[in-house]
Amino acid sequence: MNISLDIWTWISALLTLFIFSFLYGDNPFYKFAEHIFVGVSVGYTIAITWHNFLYPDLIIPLFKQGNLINLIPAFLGILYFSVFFKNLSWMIRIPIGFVLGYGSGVAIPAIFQANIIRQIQGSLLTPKLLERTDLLIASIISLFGIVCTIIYFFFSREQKGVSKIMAKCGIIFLMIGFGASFGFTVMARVSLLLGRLQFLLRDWLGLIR
Amino acid sequence: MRKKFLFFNLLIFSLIFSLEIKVLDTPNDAGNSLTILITKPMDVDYYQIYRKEEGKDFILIGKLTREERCFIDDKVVRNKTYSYQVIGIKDTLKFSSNIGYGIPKAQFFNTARINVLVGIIVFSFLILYFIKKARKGEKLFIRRISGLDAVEEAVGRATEMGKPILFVPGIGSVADIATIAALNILGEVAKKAAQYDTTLLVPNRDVLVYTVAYEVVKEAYSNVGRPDAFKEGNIFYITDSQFAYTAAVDGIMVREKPATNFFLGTFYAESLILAETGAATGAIQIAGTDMVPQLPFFIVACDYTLIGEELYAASAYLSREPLLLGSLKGQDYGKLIILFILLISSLLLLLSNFPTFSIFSKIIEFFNVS
Amino acid sequence: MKFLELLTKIPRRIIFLILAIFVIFPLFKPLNLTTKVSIRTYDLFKAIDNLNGEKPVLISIDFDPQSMPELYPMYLSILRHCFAKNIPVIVLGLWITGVGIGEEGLKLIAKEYNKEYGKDYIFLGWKPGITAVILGLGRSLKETFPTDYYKNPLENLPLAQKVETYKDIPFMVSISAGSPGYGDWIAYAQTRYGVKIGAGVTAVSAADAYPYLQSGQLTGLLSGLKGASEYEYLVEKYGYSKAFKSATQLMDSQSFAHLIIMILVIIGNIGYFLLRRKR
Amino acid sequence: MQRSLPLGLCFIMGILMIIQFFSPHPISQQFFDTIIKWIRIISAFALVLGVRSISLRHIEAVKRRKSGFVYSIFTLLALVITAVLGLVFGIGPKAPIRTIFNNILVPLGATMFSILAFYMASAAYRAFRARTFEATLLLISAFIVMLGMVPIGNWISPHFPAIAEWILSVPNMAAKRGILFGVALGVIATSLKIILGIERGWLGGRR
Repeated sequence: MNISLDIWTWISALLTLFIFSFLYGDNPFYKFAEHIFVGVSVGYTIAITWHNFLYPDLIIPLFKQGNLINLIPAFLGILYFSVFFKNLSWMIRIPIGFVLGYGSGVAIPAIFQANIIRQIQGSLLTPKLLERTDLLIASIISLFGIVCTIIYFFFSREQKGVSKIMAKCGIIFLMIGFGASFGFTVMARVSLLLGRLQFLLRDWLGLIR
Repeated sequence: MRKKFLFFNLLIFSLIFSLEIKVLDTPNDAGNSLTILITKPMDVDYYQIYRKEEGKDFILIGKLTREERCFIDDKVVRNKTYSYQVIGIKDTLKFSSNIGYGIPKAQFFNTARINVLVGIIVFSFLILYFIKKARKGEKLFIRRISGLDAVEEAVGRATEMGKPILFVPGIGSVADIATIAALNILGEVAKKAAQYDTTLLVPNRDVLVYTVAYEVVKEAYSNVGRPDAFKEGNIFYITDSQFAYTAAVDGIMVREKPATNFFLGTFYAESLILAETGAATGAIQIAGTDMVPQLPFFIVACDYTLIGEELYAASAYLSREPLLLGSLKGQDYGKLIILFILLISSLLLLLSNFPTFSIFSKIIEFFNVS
Repeated sequence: MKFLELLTKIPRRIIFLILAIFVIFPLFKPLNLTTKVSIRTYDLFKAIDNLNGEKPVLISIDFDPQSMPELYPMYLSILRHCFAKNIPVIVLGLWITGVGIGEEGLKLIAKEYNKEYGKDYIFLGWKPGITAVILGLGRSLKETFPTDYYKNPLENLPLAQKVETYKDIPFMVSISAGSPGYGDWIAYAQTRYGVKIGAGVTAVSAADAYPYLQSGQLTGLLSGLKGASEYEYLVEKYGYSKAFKSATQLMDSQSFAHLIIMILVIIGNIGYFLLRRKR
Repeated sequence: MQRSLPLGLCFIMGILMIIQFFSPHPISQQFFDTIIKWIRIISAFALVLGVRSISLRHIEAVKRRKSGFVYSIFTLLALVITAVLGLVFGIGPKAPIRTIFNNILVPLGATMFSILAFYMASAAYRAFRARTFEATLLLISAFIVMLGMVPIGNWISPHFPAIAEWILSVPNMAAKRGILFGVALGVIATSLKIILGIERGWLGGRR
C-alpha cells in the first residue's frame, strides 16, 4: 500500500470516481464532475482561442503590422452579433454563408479524391493477384461485397429481382462488417478502462504493480 | 568559384560526360523544387549532387545511391536560375557530369488531379440534369427509408407523453457535410415539433453549428406560423470538448428524460455513450451518421439507424421536395457508374496479364492520387 | 419462467458490476493466460534472438504517454531481451512527446542488467525533421546526431564508433502509435537502405500493418497488449528475464472482459430461446 | 438582399475553394492559408455567442432557483476561473492552466471515454440476440473477432486469430467501402446543392 500524497493526483482520482459513479445512476457526485468538466472546458477553450487564434491571427496582424485585410474576417465575425438586433438579425447568415461555402467547397474535391478515386483504386483486381490464389479469392469476395453494398444503397428504384437479391447480400456484408467492427473495438475500449484502473489502483492507491 | 570548377574538370579522365544529367522543373508544384534526373548513369558507388545559385559557388546538397536516378531539390526559390552538377564517386575516383540548368516554376493547374476534375464534372452534370428533370415536374420514385418513417411517429410520441425531444447534431463542424444534412433534418423535425407544440432541445458542441442550428429552428417555427413558441434557450451551446459535451448530454438525458432522441451528424467515440444512456432512459432513438466505425454502435443501441448515405437522402425524403429527390436520382446514377468502373476496370486489368492486352495495365494509373 | 425472463433482462448495473470485478481481479492476481505466441511476435523475437551482439539494435520510440499501457511494456521487454543477450541498443524517437518515456525505460532496464552508458546503450533523443533524420542515418549517424541526448559528442561514445550508417544496424524496431512511425521507417530506411524492421503497434492500428508483413517489408509485428504479453512470455520462457510482466497482467483483464461479454451474450440468447420455445 | 447576399457569398467561396484544390500555385496556397485563418477568426467571434449561450443557461438556472442550480454555480465558477487563469498567465508549459488541463480535463475525458467498455458490454448483451438472420450474423462475426483478439481464442483453435483477421480485412472492408462510395456521393451532392443555392435549409426552410 503506497497511497499518493500529491493533491492533484487526489483531485484527478476523485473526479475519475465521480464519473464512474454515473454507471450506477445519476447522482450528485456525477453532476458535480459533469458541471465542473463543462465549465473548465469552456474556460480552457476561451484561453486557447485567444492565445492561439485571436491574438496571433487577428490582433498582431491588425494592430502591430497594420495588415488591414484582417478586417474582413473581423467584420464577418462581428456580424454574428447582429442577432442581438431584431432588424439586423438576418445578417448572421452572411458569415454562415461564408463558412458553409468554404466547407462545401473544400469537401467536394477532397472527398472525391479520398473516398471515391482512392477507394476504387484499392478495390480493383490487379494482375498481381493472379500469383496468390488466396488473395485473389479474397479480392473477388471483396469486390462482390462492395457491389452488393452499393446496390443496397440505391434509392430511386424498387428493389426487386436480381437487385433485391444483391441488396440482401449487401445487408449480409454490412452486418458481418458491423459485427466485426464492434468486436474489434471492444479491445481498444477495455484498454482505455485498464488505463484508468491502473491510474486509480497504482498511481493513486498504490495497490498494484 | 573558378578554382572549384577547374577542380571538377580535372577529375574527368577518359570519360568525358559519360555521366549525363537533366534538370527539370518538378511538375504540379508551387515552384519550390527542381528534379535532377541522371539520364546516363555510371557504375559508381554513389552520386553527389551539387547546386549553384547565380553568383555563388557550387555546394553539396545531397547524395544518391548507385541505384537511384532522381533527386528532388526542394530548397530552391521560384523563378531563379540554378545550375547542377552530379559527381559519381567510385573508391577514390570522381566522375563529373555535364552541368544542367533549371528554373523552378509554379503551375496553375495540377495535372495529376485531372481524374478528380473529370469525376466532379461528370457527377455534377448528373445531379444537375436530374434536378432539372424534377423541376419540369417529372415524377420520381424513392424507396422507403425505415428510420425516416419513424420521425413523425417519434415526434408524436413525445407530444403524447408530454416530454421533450432531444436533437443532437453530432460533434462535427459545419465543414462536415453530415452536420449540414443533420441540420436539414433538424429543420423538418423542428417544424413538426412547432406544430405539435413539443419542446425541442438542441445541445451543440460547435459554436458555428450552434449558430446555424439556432437559425434553422427559429425559421422552422416561423415557417409554420408559430414564431411565438420558439424558445431561445432550448437551442444552446455546451462546450467544444468532446467528452465534456458527452457528459453534459448524458446528464440532460437522465434528468429531462426526453421521449425521443435524435443522434444525427458526425459522431466519434461518444456515439455509444450517448446511445446507451438514451436506451437506458427508455427513449425512442433515431440515429444516423456517415462515420462508418460508429455505425455498429448506433445499430445495436438505437431503434432506427440511418446508414451512411441514408442520412443524406433523409432531407430529400422528409421534405419530398422534387428538386432534392432529383439529386438522389443523380446520386444513384453516380453509384451505377462506380459499379461499372469497378467491374470493367477489374476485368481489363486481369486481362492485361496476357501480353496482347498489356495496354490495359495503364488503367490503374488513372486512379492514382496526389 | 421468472428465472428465464431474468436471464434475458439482467439489469445494466449487474452487468457493469460483473465486468468491473472480472477486469479488476487479474490486476491483483495475474493468471498468466498468455502461453501461445503468434507467428508475428515470434518473428520479431527471433530476429533479435539471432543477433550475435556485435552490432546494435536501433529502437525508435514513436508514441506518447497516451498509448503507454499498450506500447511501453513492448519497449521494456525488447530492452530486456537485448541486454540479456548483450546486444547493444541505440534509442531515438520520432515523437517529441515520447522522449521522456524513452529515457525512463532505458535507464530502468539498463540498471536492471548493469549496463554501461555509451558502451552498451546510447540515447539519442528527438530531432526535428522526421524524413531528414531517417534518411540522415543512411548517410552518417554522426552527421545526423553530432551529440547524444545529453550533449555528449558521439565520437566519445565507444558504441557509436561501431556504427556509421544503417549497414551497421542489423535490426531495428519502431514502437509506434501512428504517424510518424513504422510507416516512415519503412518508406525511407527500409525501401532505400534495406534496413530490417520490426514494429510494435497499438491493437487498433494493427490491421494497417498487415500489408507490410505480406510484402516482407516488416519482419515481425507486436500488436497491442496481446503482442506485448506474448513478447513478455517469450523473454521469460527463454530465461532472459524474471521481471514482472505488466502487459500480461493487463492482457488477462482484457481476456476476462471479452469472455464476460461473450458469456453474457450467450446467457441472454439461451434465455431468449427457452422463453420463445415455451410460448 | 437578405437571401441573395449570403447565398452569393456561399457560392463564391465554394467555387474558389474547389478551384484552389486543383492549383498548386503559391497564390492558391496562400489563399487557402488565409481562408483557414479567417475561418478561425470568425469561429472565435462565434465563440462569444457560444459562451453567452451557456452562461445565460446557467445564470437563468441560478436566478430561477431551478432544481440543481448549485451545480450551475459550479459550472460558472469553473468557467470563469479557468478562463481568467488562461488569459492572464498564458498557456505555456508551466502555466497554471496546464495543471488544470492535465489533472482535471485529461482524467475527466479519459474516464468518460473509458466507461465505453461498460456500455459495450451492456449494449452487446441487449442487442446481440439471434432474433433475425441479420442479427445472428452481427453476433457471430462479433464473437469470432472478439475471440481472435485474446489468448483464449488461440486455445480453442489456433485458426481463430486468422479467421478474425480475414473477416476484418475482407467482408468488413468491403462493407466499409460500399458505404463510403455512397457517403462520398451524398457529401458531394449536398455540397454542390449548398454552393448552388438549391439546398437552403440553413437559410431556414423555403427552398
